Amino acid sequence: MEKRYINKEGLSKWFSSILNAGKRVYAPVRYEKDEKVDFRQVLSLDEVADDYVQTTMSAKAAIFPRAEVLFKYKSEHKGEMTLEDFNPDNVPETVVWKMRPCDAAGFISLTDILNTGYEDLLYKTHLDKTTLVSFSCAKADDFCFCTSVQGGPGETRGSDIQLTMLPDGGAIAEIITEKGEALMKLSEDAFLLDNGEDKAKYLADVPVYFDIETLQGKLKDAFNSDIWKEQSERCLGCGACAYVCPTCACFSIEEDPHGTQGARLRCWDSCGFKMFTQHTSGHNPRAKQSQRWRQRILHKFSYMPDRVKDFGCTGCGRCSRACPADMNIREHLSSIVK
Amino acid sequence: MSKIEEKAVQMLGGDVKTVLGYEKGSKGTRPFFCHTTEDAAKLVYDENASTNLAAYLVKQEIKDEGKIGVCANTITLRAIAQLASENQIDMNSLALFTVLDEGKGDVKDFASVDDINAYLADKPLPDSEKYDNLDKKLEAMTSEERWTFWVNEFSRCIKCYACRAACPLCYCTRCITDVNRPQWINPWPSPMANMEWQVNRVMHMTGRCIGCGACQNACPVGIPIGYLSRKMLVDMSKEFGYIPGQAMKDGNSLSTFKPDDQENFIH
Amino acid sequence: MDNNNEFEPKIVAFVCNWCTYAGADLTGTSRIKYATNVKIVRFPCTGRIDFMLLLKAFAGGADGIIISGCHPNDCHYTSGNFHARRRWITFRHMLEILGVDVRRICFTWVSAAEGAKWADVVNDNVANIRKLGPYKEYTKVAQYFEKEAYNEQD
Amino acid sequence: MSKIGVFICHCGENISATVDCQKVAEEVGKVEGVEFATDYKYMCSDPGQNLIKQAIKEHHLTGVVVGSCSPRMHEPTFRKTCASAGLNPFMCEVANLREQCSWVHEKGESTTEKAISLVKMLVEKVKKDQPLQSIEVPITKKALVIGGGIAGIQAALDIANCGHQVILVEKEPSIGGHMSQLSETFPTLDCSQCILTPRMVEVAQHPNITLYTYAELEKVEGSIGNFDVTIRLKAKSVDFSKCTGCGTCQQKCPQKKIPSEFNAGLGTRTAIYVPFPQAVPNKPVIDKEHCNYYQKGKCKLCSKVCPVGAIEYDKPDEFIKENVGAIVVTTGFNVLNTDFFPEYGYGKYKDVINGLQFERLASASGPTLGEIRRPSDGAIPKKIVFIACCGSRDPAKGIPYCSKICCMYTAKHAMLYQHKVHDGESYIFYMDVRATGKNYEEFVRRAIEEDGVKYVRGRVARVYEKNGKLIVKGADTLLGGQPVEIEADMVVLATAGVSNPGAEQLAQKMHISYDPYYFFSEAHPKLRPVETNTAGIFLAGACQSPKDIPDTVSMASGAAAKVAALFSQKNLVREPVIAVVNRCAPPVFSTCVGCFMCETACPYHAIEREDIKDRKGNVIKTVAKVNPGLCQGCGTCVAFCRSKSIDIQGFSNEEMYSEVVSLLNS
Repeated sequence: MEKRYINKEGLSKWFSSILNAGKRVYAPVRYEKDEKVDFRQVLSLDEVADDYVQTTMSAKAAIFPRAEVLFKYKSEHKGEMTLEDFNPDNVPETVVWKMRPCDAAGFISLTDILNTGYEDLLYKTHLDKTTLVSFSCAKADDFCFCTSVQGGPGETRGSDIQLTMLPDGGAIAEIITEKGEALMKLSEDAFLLDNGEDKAKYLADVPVYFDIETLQGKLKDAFNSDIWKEQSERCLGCGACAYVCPTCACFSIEEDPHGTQGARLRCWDSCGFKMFTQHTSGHNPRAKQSQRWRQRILHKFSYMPDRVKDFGCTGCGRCSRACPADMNIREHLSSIVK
Repeated sequence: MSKIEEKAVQMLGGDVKTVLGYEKGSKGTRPFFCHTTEDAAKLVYDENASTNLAAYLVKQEIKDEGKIGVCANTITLRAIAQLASENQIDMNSLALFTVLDEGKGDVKDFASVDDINAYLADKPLPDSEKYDNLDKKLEAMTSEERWTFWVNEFSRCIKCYACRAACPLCYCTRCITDVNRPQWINPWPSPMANMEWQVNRVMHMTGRCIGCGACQNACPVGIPIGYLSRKMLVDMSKEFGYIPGQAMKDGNSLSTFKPDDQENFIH
Repeated sequence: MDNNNEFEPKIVAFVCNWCTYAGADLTGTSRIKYATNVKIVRFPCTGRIDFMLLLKAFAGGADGIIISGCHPNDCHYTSGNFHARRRWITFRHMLEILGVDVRRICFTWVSAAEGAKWADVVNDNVANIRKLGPYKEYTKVAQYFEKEAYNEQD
Repeated sequence: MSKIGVFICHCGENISATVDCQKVAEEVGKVEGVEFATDYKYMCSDPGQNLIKQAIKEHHLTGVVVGSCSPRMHEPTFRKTCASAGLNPFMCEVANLREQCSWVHEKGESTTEKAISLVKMLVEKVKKDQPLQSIEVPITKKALVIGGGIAGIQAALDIANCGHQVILVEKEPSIGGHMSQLSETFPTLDCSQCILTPRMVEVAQHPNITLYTYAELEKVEGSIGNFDVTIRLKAKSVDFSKCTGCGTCQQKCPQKKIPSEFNAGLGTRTAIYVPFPQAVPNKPVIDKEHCNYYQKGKCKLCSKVCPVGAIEYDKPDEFIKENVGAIVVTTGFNVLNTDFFPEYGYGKYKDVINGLQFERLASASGPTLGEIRRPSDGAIPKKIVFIACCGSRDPAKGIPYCSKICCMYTAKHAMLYQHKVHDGESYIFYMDVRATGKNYEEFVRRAIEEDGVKYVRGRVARVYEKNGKLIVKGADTLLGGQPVEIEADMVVLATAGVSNPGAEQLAQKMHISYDPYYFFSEAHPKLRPVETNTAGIFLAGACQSPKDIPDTVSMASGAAAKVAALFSQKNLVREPVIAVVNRCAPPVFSTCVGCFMCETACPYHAIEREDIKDRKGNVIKTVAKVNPGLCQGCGTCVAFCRSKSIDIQGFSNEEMYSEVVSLLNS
């Protein structure tokens, strides 16, 4: 890993060179004054929002879109069908700018799910063509708990480049991967030598709320616990937590037919929905909200680490912020540990 | 012991298994299912208790648990009256009360829908200012501008259906979004599919919506969907002559008609 | 008014079986000519017409929609048209709030005896929609996945 | 997968003149799922139908689309064709290529294009069609006849004579209707009562007829085969089971000056009264409006004099419920209010009367015992003027239609007058003489030629009184509009026949349609003249439009034949185009959530509530259920159902959706 310093002008120059290189840039944008901040495609650095803790949505959609065409079909003559498969060449080079370290880490979990065993072409293409520029966190709120799930406000896992903003408007730049280096090279002269600033000085203080190993231990025997019902009683059963989550990867396959042509799509889905597990027969193995809540927690903190080593949670706290019923995951995990 | 705690303890001593109310949460108050007299101390009720608890009362899982005590705010009461008129709630399986003066006054019980309606008669719909401001803004727009505004708003929708889950009147066994023969509403979150979902939601609410704004408060991405149902509620109650937020006895404004309904748009 | 003269609008008519469909049959029996742009979908009653079908028609590329049934009090089913009328009052308002171009939806009553009126309704509508031009604003949004960068986030 | 056959009809040249039928067949043949497509000169002809049958068998078709004339025309034909070849008839759809395409467009590419997309639309519908089975509903073989005039009497007798039970409801105290008021009838001049009263008695004595007089229809529910009707029996204040009809009460009743309805206001009656001597039933009722007891609280004279103690005051109206399979509406007509013609002085001059009043004057049972005497002084009028078309054919003041009977009864009136007042002079002002029935023209000629009635073609402008005479001022248009002035002793207005007051409300109770003048509408003006658009409800007589006695009677027999035909079936077979509530696997059972919004929206009260129970009998949920006998298939509930749990067979959500989407995709 290489550490450099980039000043304010340099940042601006570098950003321009990224755009000039024809890359699509997603960055947090404030939707309207005093409203929510979310990732959108930007065309200048001025559009990028400042002074917020977290975007509502994670950066997940840049690589794993909300809905994506798997292939298209068309029948021009009776009985004949032509297919237009997913074409990786159509996926543009992308930079996700100013994501949080927890967002970048989320892609590790996503990659685990989507690329373990079978390599998901769509996901992999997007991932390969996307450079993740994370900004370390100078601010955190009560919903943040990255430090409890092996992350942190300056965590670099998952990022290609991480910037730590300095009071002079410049930043410490950590170039973590080759992809990151390539992005830096678009404007290498903007990157000055490391000025010796200590990153840790500028990071937010995120307390550790629970011990992850204790949690894992408790979860091993928790399947039949009453705690799931207790915790999930106020859950309304919407899908907000899954959709804002940087690691949730559930999807459904949908059809978009228009007469003799159409497309097959992959769309986000959520295990929080009752219909998610509904069988055609009428049977539903997870008919109750408590079962669905259990699935969510066990999947993220028990099944995933068992199968793919990583947790399905980066402690970003988005699900807690988004939940209309105030299902606070940090609080719930802490209460399991207790 | 607070009045609400006293009430809950008394109820739990009787045939009520659970008291649904509010507790302090990480974002103000939140819904709380109190099962034991020990937990009753956690119950709070104040002006921040804004969740519409009726959304829980239509869930089969909760109905199955038997008689439930409910510490209801005005919007919850409104919803319960409407739900009773739609055969979705059995008033006998509820022990309904509120605490007057935003939690500072006495405990008031409700035995029937008439009790509720009498209590609500002079209570205004909540958050009028918020909706009026948006209304002014949108009314000043041309039709095209409004279209652009809403397409933009709906482009943010992620189809999490928090609006549906939070709304006490969205209780269908099978939501129209889950109907796939035909697929009325495309299940993916595209601006058009999102708009179609909202049109359906709001049309399905017409004449039934009680204007609580739970849909909008639940929306994680902050789309002003509550405005849509609220605007329809206010305008259509003027058009068809019913009291906003009050349940109609014989059907609702969509399932009924008057022979002299306006015709000025019909050629 | 660029190419609007050559623009042939697609118009879908949702009509009830007893009045307007029969009226349109009478137009034919009377050999009154009208534009080919309008295609009729037959419903048992205007009360049967789901508002979603209107949205689906626009999404599918219809530039205009005609909805027609029996005059008030003439409904074969006594009150289907009253129910429909109330639904249209409501739905039309909904569309106005959203900024959908309600000028493209024509509600009318055409009885089984009004063959000539049906021809007028069709011709007037075709002229009217021709003036308004294709409903691009709607189809543009509907064809989300047809866009070149269909995987755009916004 | 679908194997659909497409058959494009040229209809001679009716379609092929502007639509390229061959191209339509070719293009539609390319559609996925279309197995066979062809065009033919006359699809509805025998060879055409055979073509369809053959194709169904040869290609194992699962659905058929015929592109031809309007489905309102030949859908039943082609569905039958398909059925005879073993294909479920509801898998056949008809695309309207004639009335809504070839006949309304010029020849050209766009016309053919439209034809193609219309056929493709139906192909997509057929793909979603489900085979349906006709619905059999049991029939209650009992008829209700509303109105006891000659139409009702005839219909009731005819149905009863077929062996079916009939309930006859009459709102007046006696049956008989307007016919009982008439003196003699054209064109034979036989006495109206002489031919009517035997029929009235027959009704009263018929074992299959239950007669309710002084009764009105309160409510109708249900549908063909099974109507639930509620009848209001107005309180008569007389116990008919005790009353012997001796008439003592009428003699003693102190209220004697009430204008008699039967005599059209020319005579009087008492408050407890029998409308006329030959009334059936011949027992009195108390007219509460005029009864001293009911109005002032004391009198009860009738009760005191009644030898059998039959008078019963203050009894409330009774309601009875009857289940009937068919209803015949024979509520008759009324005469136009003369307020429309202040210039004729009706109401102002006692000797200006209307036709119905003249009938009473000429009737042997009337107030003058059949002598023509002026109402003012009882003198025999020596000169009399009849004004025809009084309100009829007058869109400006009266009604635009022809009342049909006035020409004939006016001729009859003049003739009767001439027969009774041999030295009298009669004039008829007329617009046209419409005498189109059998022996009618001859009748009018007889009036003119044998009885010397003077016909003046022209309109009367004014009638006014001068020196005890009524001056009739008009013009003779045959003499170039020359002014005519006649000093008459009496003027008779042939006022227009109009619908009965309350006809609109009655129609709404029964869900039948009516025209702008509140005459009830027949289902088809030529081919279904005695049926209404509501199955199981039939019409006869002047409630449909003014008509004379022969027409009324034949229409009544026609309606009776329709009822008899209906009752001759074991079960009623109905088209399965009805709504159904879905059912699915447990634990859901039905996606219906039981909000019952459909219940409030249904115009036919066809939505019922059904409890779904577990094995122990505990109710799991209550869901909607459609009564197939009541549902008429309008589909209003379908559009209302939020969860799409109710759907209508034949116009289902999938079918309609596919049609719309197909139209726009092609």
